[in-house]
Amino acid sequence: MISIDTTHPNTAPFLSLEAVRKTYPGVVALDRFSMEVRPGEVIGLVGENGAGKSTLMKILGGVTRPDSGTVTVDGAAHDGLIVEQSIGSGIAFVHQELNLFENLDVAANIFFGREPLRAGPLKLVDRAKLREMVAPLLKRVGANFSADAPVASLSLAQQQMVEIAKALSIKARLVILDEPTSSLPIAETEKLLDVIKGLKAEGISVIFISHRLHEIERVADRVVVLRDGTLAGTLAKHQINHDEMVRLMIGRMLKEREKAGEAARAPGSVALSAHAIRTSTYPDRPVSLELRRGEILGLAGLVGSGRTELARVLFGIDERLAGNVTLDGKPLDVGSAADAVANGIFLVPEDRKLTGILLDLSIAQNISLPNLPAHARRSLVSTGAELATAEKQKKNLGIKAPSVLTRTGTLSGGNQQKVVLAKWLAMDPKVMILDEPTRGIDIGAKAEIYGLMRALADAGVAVLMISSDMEEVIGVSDRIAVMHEGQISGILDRQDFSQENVLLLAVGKKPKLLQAAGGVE
Amino acid sequence: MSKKDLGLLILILVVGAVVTAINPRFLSTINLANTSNLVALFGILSIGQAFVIITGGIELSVGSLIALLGTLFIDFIAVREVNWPLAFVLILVLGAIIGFVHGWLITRLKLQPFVVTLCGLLIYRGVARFYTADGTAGFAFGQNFPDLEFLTAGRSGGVPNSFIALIVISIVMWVVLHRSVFGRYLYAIGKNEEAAKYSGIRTDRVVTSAYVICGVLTALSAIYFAMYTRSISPASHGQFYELYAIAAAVLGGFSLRGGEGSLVGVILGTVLLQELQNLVNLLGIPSSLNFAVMGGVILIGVLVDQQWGVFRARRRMMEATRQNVAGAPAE
Amino acid sequence: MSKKDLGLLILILVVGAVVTAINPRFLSTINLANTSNLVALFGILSIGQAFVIITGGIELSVGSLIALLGTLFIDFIAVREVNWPLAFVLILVLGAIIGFVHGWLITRLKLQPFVVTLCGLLIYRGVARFYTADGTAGFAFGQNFPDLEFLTAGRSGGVPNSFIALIVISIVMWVVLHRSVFGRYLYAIGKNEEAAKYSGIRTDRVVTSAYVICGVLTALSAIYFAMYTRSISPASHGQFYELYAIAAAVLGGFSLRGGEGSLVGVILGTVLLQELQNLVNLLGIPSSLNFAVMGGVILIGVLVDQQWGVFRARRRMMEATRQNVAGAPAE
Amino acid sequence: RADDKPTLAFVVNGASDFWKAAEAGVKKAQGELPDYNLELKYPEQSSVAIQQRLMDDLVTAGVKGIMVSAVDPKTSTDGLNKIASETALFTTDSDAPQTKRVAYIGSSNVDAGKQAAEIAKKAMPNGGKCLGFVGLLGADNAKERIQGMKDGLAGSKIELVDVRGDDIDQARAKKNVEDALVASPDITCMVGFYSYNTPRIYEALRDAGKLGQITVVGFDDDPITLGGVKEGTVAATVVQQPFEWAYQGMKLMAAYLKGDKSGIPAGNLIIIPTKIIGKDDVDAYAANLKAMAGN
Ligand SMILES: Nc1ncnc2c1ncn2[C@@H]1O[C@H](COP(=O)(O)OP(=O)(O)OP(=O)(O)O)[C@@H](O)[C@H]1O
Ligand SMILES: Nc1ncnc2c1ncn2[C@@H]1O[C@H](COP(=O)(O)OP(=O)(O)OP(=O)(O)O)[C@@H](O)[C@H]1O
Ligand SMILES: [Mg+2]
Ligand SMILES: [Mg+2]
Repeated sequence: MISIDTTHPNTAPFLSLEAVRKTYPGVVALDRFSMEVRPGEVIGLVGENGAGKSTLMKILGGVTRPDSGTVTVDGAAHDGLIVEQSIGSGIAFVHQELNLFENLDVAANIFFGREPLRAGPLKLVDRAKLREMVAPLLKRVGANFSADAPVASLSLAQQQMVEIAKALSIKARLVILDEPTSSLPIAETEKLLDVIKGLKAEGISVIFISHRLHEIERVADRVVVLRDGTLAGTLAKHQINHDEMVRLMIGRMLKEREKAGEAARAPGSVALSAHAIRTSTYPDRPVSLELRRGEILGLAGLVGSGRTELARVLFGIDERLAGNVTLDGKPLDVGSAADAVANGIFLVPEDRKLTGILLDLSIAQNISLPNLPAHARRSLVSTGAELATAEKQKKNLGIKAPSVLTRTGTLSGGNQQKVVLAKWLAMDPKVMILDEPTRGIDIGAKAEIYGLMRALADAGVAVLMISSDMEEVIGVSDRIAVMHEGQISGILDRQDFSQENVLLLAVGKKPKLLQAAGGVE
Repeated sequence: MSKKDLGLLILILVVGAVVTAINPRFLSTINLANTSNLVALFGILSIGQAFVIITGGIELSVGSLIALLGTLFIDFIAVREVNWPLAFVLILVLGAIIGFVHGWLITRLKLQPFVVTLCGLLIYRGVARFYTADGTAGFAFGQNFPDLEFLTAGRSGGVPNSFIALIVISIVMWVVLHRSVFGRYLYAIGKNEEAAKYSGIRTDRVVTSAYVICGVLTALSAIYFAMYTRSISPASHGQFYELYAIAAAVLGGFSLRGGEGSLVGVILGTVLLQELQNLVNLLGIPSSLNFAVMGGVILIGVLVDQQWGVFRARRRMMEATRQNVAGAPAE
Repeated sequence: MSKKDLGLLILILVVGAVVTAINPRFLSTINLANTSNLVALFGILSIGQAFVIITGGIELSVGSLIALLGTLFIDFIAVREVNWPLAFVLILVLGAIIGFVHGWLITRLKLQPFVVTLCGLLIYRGVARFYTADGTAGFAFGQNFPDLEFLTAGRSGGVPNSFIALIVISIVMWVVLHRSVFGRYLYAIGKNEEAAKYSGIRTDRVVTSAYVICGVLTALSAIYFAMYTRSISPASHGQFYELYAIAAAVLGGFSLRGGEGSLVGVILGTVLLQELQNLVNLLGIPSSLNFAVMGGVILIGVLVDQQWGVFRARRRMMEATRQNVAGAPAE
Repeated sequence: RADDKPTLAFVVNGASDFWKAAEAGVKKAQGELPDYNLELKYPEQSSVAIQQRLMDDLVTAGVKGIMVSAVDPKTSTDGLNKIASETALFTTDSDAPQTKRVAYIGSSNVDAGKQAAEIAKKAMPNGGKCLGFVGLLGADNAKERIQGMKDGLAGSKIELVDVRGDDIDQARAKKNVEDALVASPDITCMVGFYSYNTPRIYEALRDAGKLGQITVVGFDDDPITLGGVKEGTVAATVVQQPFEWAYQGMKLMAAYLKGDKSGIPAGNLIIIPTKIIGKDDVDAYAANLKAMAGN
């Protein structure tokens, strides 16, 4: 175990954890864990899915209490914190799962619980002052929406910006960011990294959780690695590098991910073709797209460019206003998700907590749900068949859980995502649409999911992968379509793949192509 | 049978034992038959309600529906002299149609179940009262329908035929709710409708079906109630029966948030409620306290159930902690 | 005033114009005074209900509470000869305590609001009936309380004092709901209670306060109702008033899922409901249809509101589509 | 409405078949009073507030006279006085003597209770134990009937041991009878105080095979009650005459409004006595009912 610390050797720690232990029924989420946070220090916290990162942060946020161990803040030792204590000692917390109030506006959300008051006993909100206080915060996170916008009208990424602005608004001494970038595309991520550097300069400590290790490499002063709830090691600034983090996380070296540039496969026939589709978010922008068998088509774009909307229309959740869709050359009318599923078009949605899985059902019940008639005889469910399917998928995908009867809600984010994938893989996909499939997923699982997508493509499935992770889009796709304000601004073939090209298309500019006959419409 | 249901059963038996100790006639065959008849009538109603509650919905109009459909049934066979099996089927179909309309308004037009069925509560009773011009629908003296009366109010070997019907319906509905694909869909939708939709379930159809089932069972119980009272004043007939049905479901472990509850639970809930009503009469408690006793027992039942759950969870956690502390060095 | 409220106001005015055209007495001062008095009584009740609904809860016991607290109030001042201001305060305190107990059961013991208040509905009326031994609480002949009567049933310059009270209460509650931190927390909790808790809000306290507010306002309206009828048969007094209050809130744009609705809306909802009742009587529509008319209008109102939203969204979309199809070549 | 004929309203205390006969009486009076609009109004619920509101609205709509069966006459003095100050107010069914009402026309519930006692005494000369059934125990008419019966039974060997309420839920009304048969097997007589209670007693007894073994005393004229009387399984029933209340009342009101006060007696009380309908009277009574309805 390495634990040399060179950053702030002389300052007293703001916060320290001693031998913290937290169990859930059947799971030891944290065990004998200790760490310290010094003023002005940026700590990168990494670990596989379910390693205990969020649990640790929840303890600091006062949301859960540890079973044993001590939390010392400013020299005062506690058995555990409550939310008020945590906030009172200057700990600001951006949760992994968003916690905003859709029915309130952005400003109200940012200063929720800390509203500026007008004089008088009635505790009236000083709305002018509130607006004044919010403006600089929104600017700092680079928001492209106004302070009066209802949160319900914002996209997931925009909501994440609101969460970050909220954390900044607290005169915090420690800001905890639990996967703040999981649905942020590259430009916004850059801004966030700048924000972190700014905080550090002001002497504010940051704990930054991310599965995008290169982000950690760029900002962290120290990296703390969790493995199965215990401290796997600490890396000082000069020791931080990708491979080392991976080694500590999973206990071995990971094989280099398949890089682009291998021999391009012969493209298959067109599986799904969308012609001049209009969606309700961008009714004025028709979208046309062809998806071939055996390919992974990456779909990139900036926040709110309309990718999720397109996926929802193809999957029959949202209404198609115009245009037509064909599957294997035959016209297809998808009026509901059930129609899509019946035709072998599956979607892994971006918000797994709300739409991907049923948190209250077991893993097995989630997996069999879309294909229940196949697990039934004369309309009566056969539990045996259900368990068999689930066991198989659990093994295939390496879902980490005590059993397939475990409630899905108790799984870590990454394992929940695997359950979503499992339910579709157990069926027979023709077209697989994945919306941010690796959002919040650890590096080992990510590699597995890439492998799964590749295997699907090799088996002749048409895969559409929506992703805001540039590395991922470039590393995994066979072709990349880029959306800009509701339209496909261009399609890149493998020889033209580059971050620059994707970005240019994403902001509506022409890419630099090797061959003149590029995919620009 | 789940632990929850077992607890309820024990409560029913304990109350029964206490009442028997005070008034042994509680266990007389005639009292058991009378009470089981009402258990059947309210049970059929409550099963219907349970199907709706499990989807996270609610059906407030059942009391009014019992007034409307009962009035129509008696009017059909007593006044208009429709052949009774035909009238019987007509009423069930009407129940199904009304359930369908509720389901349609809720799933297609996205209205809230509480609102739709609250309007139903207001409208159906009004229609029934208008239909009879605020009078009473009833049989003339000596008007008899021996077959119908045997089926609805008759007894076979001392057991009310309505109770036999309840048992048959319960078994069928138990299979539907706990073993069938449809039942699983109901639970899934109750837990998270969006996610169920994303899994390719036609949630609109499933939810609508639940309201149709509720409508049909309500119509059936409306006929039973009509044949029990043999006379209906639409202004008061069936008033508050939706509360009985909901209370039975809640006592039986259903959550009004949806996705929880068992068929055995709702039957036991109904039994307990009828036992309480019976007890008030048998022990000579003032009738004014009837509802108060019911409310008190529901509250206590729900409270004990809830606190018991908390206690168990806490104990389990303690044990886990202890074990883990003990086992730690070995790791 | 939001668009929703404006729509409701227009509906109220249109209905009023139609009724006036048929029977001009609708606008007579005496009719306006009578109706505004009832608007006040039900309005106070509905505002209380609205505070609970906004947190995602529901308060079903208000009708029974009106019976219980009204009975006690009359009993205190008419029989036990308690000085009336003291009795007035006592009743409000009792309302607050009951609201507090509901809030406590809901937030601390984690019972569902529907269940807790359903039990309240059953229990309070039973207690009131037991208290009067199923009789009536009323004033003796000639028993008068000039000050109290002036405040509750009197008029100032033709305007019922109860209506003036409603206006004052509305203004205060509007500020509380729409301008204070507490109001903001109510909305937030209604939408996402967990998140509010994570933000360090003592959600339990806020929710409990909402029930206390509801309890106090219900107690106040119980006194008004008692002074309006001057006699209370606990078996029927205030029956179904919870439905009036909920209906007013729903008509006024409240969602039973919580987190939505405005104070102006609930007042307008109350006005519309009372206008409908008034209309049924003034136009000689059979009273049996009274509830049916109410149910029909609520259903239509909610439907139109919902469909109007869908229609507008679609039209906006269509327009955008048309414009761009026309403008496409220019791109 | 267009025609300017003055309107007279008969406001009942709740929806019930009992008032169907009054409707017929109003109809008959209408035939004889072409200069008036006569209406019979049901409040949508049997509650003071709703009835008060209905009357307020009727006054607003310009009604010239109201005859009301008040839900709670004893304590509604102020409300009724308010109506009386704006229009001619008559009471029926149950009186409100302290109010400024013009007159009361109706029967005496206490006397009706006493007649029920007569029936019981005649049917059970050797005494017995009676159990009563009623909708709302707290309602005035129920209390008066029960009191009248108790007064009438005083000194005899018959006792009214208990009265069970059902809140006008007919399923509960029937179950109450069934439960009573279980709980008190020594009961020899049952009294149905509300119009629907007697038929429920009749049916519960029939289901239990006890028709004829238990003396049934009825009130009002539900078809099942009359059938039982005819059959001999119901001892007799006490009937009021809402038809006469309505018919005579409306004519009286019309005369009063024209300035003819001769119909109002000195005590302002017009009592139309209740009648006992036994086995021998039932056919004539039923024929009369039918004839009235045909009006
Ligand atoms: N409420 C809960 N009930 C039961 N088990 C839980 C609960 N919350 C977390 N766990 C378990 O605790 C362990 C740690 O979970 P945690 O959410 O801290 O992981 P994580 O490191 O944040 O993972 P990810 O990267 O996927 O977010 C997991 O095994 C998880 O299943
Ligand atoms: N629920 C909603 N209501 C209103 N507007 C929405 C909603 N969800 C998304 N939008 C808006 O629709 C547009 C397209 O959003 P969509 O989620 O389809 O984009 P995306 O390309 O998938 O981006 P993201 O990276 O946010 O997922 C955005 O402008 C967003 O603000
Ligand atoms: Mg996590
Ligand atoms: Mg998206």
